[in-house]
Amino acid sequence: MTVLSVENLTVAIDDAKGAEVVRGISLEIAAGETVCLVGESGSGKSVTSLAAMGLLPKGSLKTTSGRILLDGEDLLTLRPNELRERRATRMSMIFQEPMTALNPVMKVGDQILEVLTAHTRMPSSEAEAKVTDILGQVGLPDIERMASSYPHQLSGGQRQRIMIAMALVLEPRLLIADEPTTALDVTTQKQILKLIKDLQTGHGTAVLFITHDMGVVAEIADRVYVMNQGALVEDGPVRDVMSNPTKDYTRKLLSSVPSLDPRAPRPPRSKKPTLVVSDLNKVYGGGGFLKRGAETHAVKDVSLELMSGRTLGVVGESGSGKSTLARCVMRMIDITSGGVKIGGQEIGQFGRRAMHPYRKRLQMVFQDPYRSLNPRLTVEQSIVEGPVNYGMPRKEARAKAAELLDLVGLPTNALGRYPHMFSGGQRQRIAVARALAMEPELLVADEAVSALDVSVQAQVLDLLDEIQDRTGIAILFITHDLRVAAQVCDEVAVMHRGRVVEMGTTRDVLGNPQHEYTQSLLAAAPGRDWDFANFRPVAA
Amino acid sequence: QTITAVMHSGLRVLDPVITTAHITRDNASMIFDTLVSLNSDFEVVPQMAEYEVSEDGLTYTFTLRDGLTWHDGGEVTPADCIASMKRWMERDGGGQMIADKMESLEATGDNSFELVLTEPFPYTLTAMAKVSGLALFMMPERIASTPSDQAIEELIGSGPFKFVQEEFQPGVRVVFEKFEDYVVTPEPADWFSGAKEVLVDRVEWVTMPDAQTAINALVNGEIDYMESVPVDLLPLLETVEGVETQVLNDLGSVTIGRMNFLHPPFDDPQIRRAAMMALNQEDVLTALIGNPEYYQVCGAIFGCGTPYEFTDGSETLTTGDGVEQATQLLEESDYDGTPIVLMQPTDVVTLTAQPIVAAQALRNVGFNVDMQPMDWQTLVTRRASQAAPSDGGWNIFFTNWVVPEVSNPLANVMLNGRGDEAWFGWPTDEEMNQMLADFGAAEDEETRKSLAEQMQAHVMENVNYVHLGQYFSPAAWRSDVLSGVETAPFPVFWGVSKDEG
Amino acid sequence: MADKLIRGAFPLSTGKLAARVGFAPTVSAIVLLLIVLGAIFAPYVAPHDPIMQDPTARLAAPSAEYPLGTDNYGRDLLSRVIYGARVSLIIGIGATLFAVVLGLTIGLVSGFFRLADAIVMRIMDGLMAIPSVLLAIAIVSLMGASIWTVMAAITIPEIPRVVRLVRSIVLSAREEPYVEAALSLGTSMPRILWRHLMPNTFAPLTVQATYVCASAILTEAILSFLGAGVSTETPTWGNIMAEARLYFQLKPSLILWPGLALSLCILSINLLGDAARDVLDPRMGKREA
Amino acid sequence: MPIFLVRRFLAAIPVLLTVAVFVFLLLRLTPGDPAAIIAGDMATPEQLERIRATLGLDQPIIVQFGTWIVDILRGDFGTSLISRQPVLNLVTDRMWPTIWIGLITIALSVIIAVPMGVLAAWKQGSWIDHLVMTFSVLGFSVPVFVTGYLLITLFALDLQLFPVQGYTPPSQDFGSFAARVVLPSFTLASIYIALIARMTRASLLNVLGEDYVRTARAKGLTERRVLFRHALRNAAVPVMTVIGTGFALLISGVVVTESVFNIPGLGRLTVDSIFARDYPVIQALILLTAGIYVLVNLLIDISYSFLDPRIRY
Ligand SMILES: Nc1ncnc2c1ncn2[C@@H]1O[C@H](COP(=O)(O)OP(=O)(O)OP(=O)(O)O)[C@@H](O)[C@H]1O
Ligand SMILES: Nc1ncnc2c1ncn2[C@@H]1O[C@H](COP(=O)(O)OP(=O)(O)OP(=O)(O)O)[C@@H](O)[C@H]1O
Ligand SMILES: [Mg+2]
Ligand SMILES: [Mg+2]
Ligand code: NI
Repeated sequence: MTVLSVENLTVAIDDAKGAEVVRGISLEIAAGETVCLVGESGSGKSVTSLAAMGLLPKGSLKTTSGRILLDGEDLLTLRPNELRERRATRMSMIFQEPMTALNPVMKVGDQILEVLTAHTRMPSSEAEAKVTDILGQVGLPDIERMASSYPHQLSGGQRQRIMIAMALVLEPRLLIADEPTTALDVTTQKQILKLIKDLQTGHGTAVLFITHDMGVVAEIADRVYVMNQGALVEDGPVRDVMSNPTKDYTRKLLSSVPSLDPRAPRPPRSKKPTLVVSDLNKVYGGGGFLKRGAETHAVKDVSLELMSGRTLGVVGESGSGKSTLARCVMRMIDITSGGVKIGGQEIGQFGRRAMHPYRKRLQMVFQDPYRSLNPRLTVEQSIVEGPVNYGMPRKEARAKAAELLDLVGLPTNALGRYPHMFSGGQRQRIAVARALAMEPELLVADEAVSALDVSVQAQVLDLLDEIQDRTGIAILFITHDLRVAAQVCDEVAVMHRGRVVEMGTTRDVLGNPQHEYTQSLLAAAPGRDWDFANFRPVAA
Repeated sequence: QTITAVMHSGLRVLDPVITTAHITRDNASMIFDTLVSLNSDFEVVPQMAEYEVSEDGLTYTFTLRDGLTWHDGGEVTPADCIASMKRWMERDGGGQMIADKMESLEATGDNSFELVLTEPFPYTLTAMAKVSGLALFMMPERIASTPSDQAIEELIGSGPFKFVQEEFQPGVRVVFEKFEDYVVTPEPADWFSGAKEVLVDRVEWVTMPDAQTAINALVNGEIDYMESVPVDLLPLLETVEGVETQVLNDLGSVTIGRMNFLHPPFDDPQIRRAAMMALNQEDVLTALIGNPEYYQVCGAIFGCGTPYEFTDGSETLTTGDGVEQATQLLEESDYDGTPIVLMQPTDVVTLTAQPIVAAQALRNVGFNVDMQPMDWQTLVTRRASQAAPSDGGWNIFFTNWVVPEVSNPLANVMLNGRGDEAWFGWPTDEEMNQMLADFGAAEDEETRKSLAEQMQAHVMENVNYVHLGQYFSPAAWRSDVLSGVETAPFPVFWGVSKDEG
Repeated sequence: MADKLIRGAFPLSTGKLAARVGFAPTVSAIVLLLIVLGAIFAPYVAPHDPIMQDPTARLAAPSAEYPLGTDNYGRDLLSRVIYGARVSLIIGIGATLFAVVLGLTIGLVSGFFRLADAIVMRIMDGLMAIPSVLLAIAIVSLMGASIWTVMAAITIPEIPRVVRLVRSIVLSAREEPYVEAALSLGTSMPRILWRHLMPNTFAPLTVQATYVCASAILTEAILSFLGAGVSTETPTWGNIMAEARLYFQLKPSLILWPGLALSLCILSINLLGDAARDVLDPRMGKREA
Repeated sequence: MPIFLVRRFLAAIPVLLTVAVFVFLLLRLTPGDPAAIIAGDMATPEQLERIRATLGLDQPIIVQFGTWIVDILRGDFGTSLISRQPVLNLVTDRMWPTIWIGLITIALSVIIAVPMGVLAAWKQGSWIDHLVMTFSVLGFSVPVFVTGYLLITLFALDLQLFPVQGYTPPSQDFGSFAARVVLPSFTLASIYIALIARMTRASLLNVLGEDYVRTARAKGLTERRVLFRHALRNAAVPVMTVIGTGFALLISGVVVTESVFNIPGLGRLTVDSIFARDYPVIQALILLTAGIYVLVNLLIDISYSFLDPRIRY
């Protein structure tokens, strides 16, 4: 039985030009079915779902044609009041960001209760009982305390459960989940996915699940729709699409998904290690006049070694201290104890001035391609800044910048342009070029590809690989994505609560994890048993 | 019954011997009484005491009237009066002159005392009866024995009103209650003399920083009396029923300019004369007052309508045709174009116009004027500075006096020519000093008049100060409830009754 | 999501500048321009010398000679209003410049150097805690009233507000990855301040500056009202009004015209400020989903 | 929380000390001799010297400052140079009118401005929005005294609804008190309303773009509930901040309003004292207003943690 049926939906920007963002989409979801909507960033997934909920931002987007039928009733013809009545009772939505989707100044219990008071005439005792019941169903422990907590007192996973409870408390026929797990770490993600699945089977809800993570699709979908640039590319039962994609776009998308199969370690270029970290500790907080903040021991007794020409991956869940480690190595922050050696020189205790000559030997590529380039400087200005700081004549630096742009695969006319004129992937390349302009011995990449689409991600990873081949640079590669780590790292160190719990060649660690934590990480990686690039299940 | 009156400024300083501020004097005259008083013919008449002057003019005997009591119940004794006089003599100019010639001041009985001088000083009684500046008010001995440079703490007098200390808010509100035991003199009330009969229970003085607000309050019947209404605003009250406006202080005030005799260019009498000739009263008064009914072009430095009204030498001021002469005088002088520092107070409404008009007039004849705006207190501080104008001194400023303060040569501080001891501007003028001494010693009015006339001519010649004319501020009151409001050089509330219609 | 980031990070880049600048700001700009031109060319525009007194025409009604009538000194009101724009604008713009330049410098330095921060901010808190008008009266009445003291008096209390604004921006911009990147490129501190942090403050400062400018012109009026303003020899809108307040009921035009000029000017400045905010900071503009 | 309070109170000390030093220096290093004021027109230089000595003005400035601070710590704010009254009495006497007017103004402003701002934000771009914004910009553009005069002419003189001026303590006659505070409060509120309405609008617009507002809508809540229960409280912190910093504006406005409406409050006392060079009073008053400002902002800081549970000190 069809719950939601979208027919020929077109959404356009609400201005004079009226550029179309979503073009003629049709899709259908039956009761009890999970349908995944995939596609790269900006392809129109969210817009489609918002249109269904009638939540398109007023004044910027509008539906121009098509029908959205919920149980046969056209939502687009309903008056605002009627549409509001349908929300939460007949259709619900969960958003991507569990951190911001809940009202920070209201207790979460009340936020769920509010759904009931808005749509039913339930007596309050009954409503409260129902809240307790749904909180139990989403598997939250210590329900009393949870209900009277504010969102900031809960973890990301817990918040996302609250969102799910809120969406399902009135047992709607349709649940739309827009990237509900992207912001969570893999272990939590796994739990949430399972929860949705369970609830769905229990209530017979139709689920429209939006994601760009093919692993998740492989895990949960019954059917899948693939979108690209506002249009539907392909759809069908999930196995069919994954094993036998008919469209080029789908093939490209699938083959960009990195494989979990670890790469073979490459031989080091020299005997001497580029980077040696020994017994490094970093404690945040404490101190301060009249203010004694809580201390966080973010990095505990970490020791690492990295040879030139090799890549060392650091993996681990959020908050495990990966970025802190990177910043200690970069000497962006003072280290609490331990040593950091670059090319044999101990720099752990250097002050700002002493550090200056060593800065050029270490460079970093940051996670966020949108914020790591100063929006007010041209690409050229950004790239020449470092060399000029170290005394290179401006003219020479410019020539070098042009060369580097060529190296990272951007046209030289990009030099005079500003960062906002580039896509995320291009910007990340510019960031790489900027780092390389210093001719560093060590490149630290902190989640350098996490913000990028799979297809773009693949390009940047290829670039790094190529540069490493050419220059023999050592790379400290920080990621939470095991698939990426498996593809680019010779060795990996697994971090958990500030400690390195397991370290070795990628093949050993990922292929045959010894530590319990590593094992759980691997077990949680979605789509583990599908080899996307080759359109087939992983050979056992 | 309570009369609510808006006075010209807020009362802050209570001690009438410490400051010359008019509001302090006004306040004191409600609370304190005087030994002798001035009537509207400028005659000295007995008030608290009858007096006798001996033939040789050396002994003054005062006999207190019966039954005088202080507000705290005590009896008024000669000792109280002697202490009050002594304290006053330390501060007041006229008092100091008496003190210089004083042989003794002693009680001669339960209700009489005697002032004995070493040489005759006919001005004595006039000085004691004066109504302006530091007037001679009687206080109980314990209060009057406060050192004269320290303010008294208590206001206990024997006057018609009691001061209500608890309700006093400095600068905002003063409350008086009728003093039931006040002994009313038999003579009818006339200025400050005679029967000060209180016909209401309370008088409240409130201060309103904004004249506009005060007028609106009067129109709305929220207040009963307004001491001085800006002349320009009179039309607002003209059409209001039940409000009467009239000049009560019919002697009025004078406005003057004073130059600094210590520093160039005004150390040169010729340049001072040039400056004076550049000015003309009509322009100043029009800007200051506007309506000609409320000002009087008057060349007499002792004021028009006073016994010493002489106008010698004041033609350029009154006719305004001295500009050419002034220009020529200045050209012939050694004036080198140094800017003259003209101090302009910005926060006193009655003093803002003079500098502005004067500046234009002085520029007209070739002076280079550096007009420096400042608030009145800065001006007061700065005018005491004898430094060169370029080092924080000054060249010229303007101020106002009520006529009684200038009408008597001995009371007129601007005539004093004793250099550093003189009033700000510090002229050294032996000739004038001599005339003043002669005036004080003169036995008969004829001599005094001729001396006053010489002084007038001398001031015009030497430009001790520039007399810029006389003006009158009208008072306004609710004539529908108040009756008995009479003219006097400062506001009096005795004899006024309120009919709570 | 990606789109939101772009728009947040590149406020100046949106092509909506033209669309956002609507009718009101355009009119404001024109009004302001007229006022400024009037002030600059006052000697050519004004029919009379603004300080020339005509005792025979005191408080005159509007006539061909005196288009808006005269004040209580017989000075031409129209000329005074035109010349008044000069001082009012000089004070407004001067106070703004001083406040912005000083505030920017102090704010940048104290935002970046923790050591200076504690001390500077205490002092700024102290300055901020003193009510501006009181401070201004105190300064003016103590130092004497001239355009410069009035300007200084108005500027001083505004500085801490600018400092706070700049500092808060620096504190957040300091955490931007591109600042870290610059650090790792070996860029020196002063250069980071100058090149990477300062530009971030421009947009909010523009808005703040319009506010400072408007409030400086208003404060000048209040100071004149309280008798602590510039001498009436030099007309300013504030002292024209303050002098005329006695005639509020009798001859309201005396207060009306300078008041109108003042309000129009401040209104325009405020509207331009709002427009600047809408253009410079898209988050304040159109609502986003 | 108590620790936070203690810390905040301690942090106020250097602020007030800065104010103290600043005010003291400002008063002492600039011209204006209180002795000349006390002595009056006829004073001789010797008399002046004597008065200066009794006032302690002949001492080195450091000594004067030290004496002053020590006295204040003992609760002694000195004696007015002019009226010879203890400063503390003067101030407590004049405090209540100002406090009442201030409180009423704030209450009035919040009651009027917040709904205005909400309406404007909700109807963003509509004529209501434009109207509200025009009104608030106007509130900024008209000098307080002009507003005051206009209100008097209109409501007191023409319509005869309220008295023109004056102040009655509420304990004495509440009716008269109420009638007399209306116009001054509205006069003062005109700036404040403008400020708060603008901030409410801006802050609410920000919040309306937040994810949780979308969530609230997705829950099918009515617009009203979305606005008032979800958006407004989240928008409250910047609004509170503006109420706090706007307090300085209020104090400035009070000075003028008290003159126009003849209210015997602190504002007038301050202006009078400055013009009279009544040093002990000026010092005490500026310190007091600074203290009140700091206190108000402290209270507002504390209110943050009630408005937003994420803010914990
Ligand atoms: N409020 C808006 N105004 C104008 N354009 C918008 C708006 N929201 C989204 N778009 C545009 O619509 C297109 C589709 O956006 P949408 O958010 O649906 O992408 P998505 O597939 O959800 O991407 P992601 O994976 O990054 O969430 C994009 O090009 C985007 O720029
Ligand atoms: N500046 C800081 N001050 C205090 N604590 C900090 C600071 N930066 C990070 N932390 C804490 O240190 C711990 C490690 O943080 P870190 O950023 O290194 O984690 P991460 O592994 O990079 O996580 P993610 O994958 O989310 O980026 C966390 O508990 C974090 O809250
Ligand atoms: Mg999306
Ligand atoms: Mg990190
Ligand atoms: Ni007087």
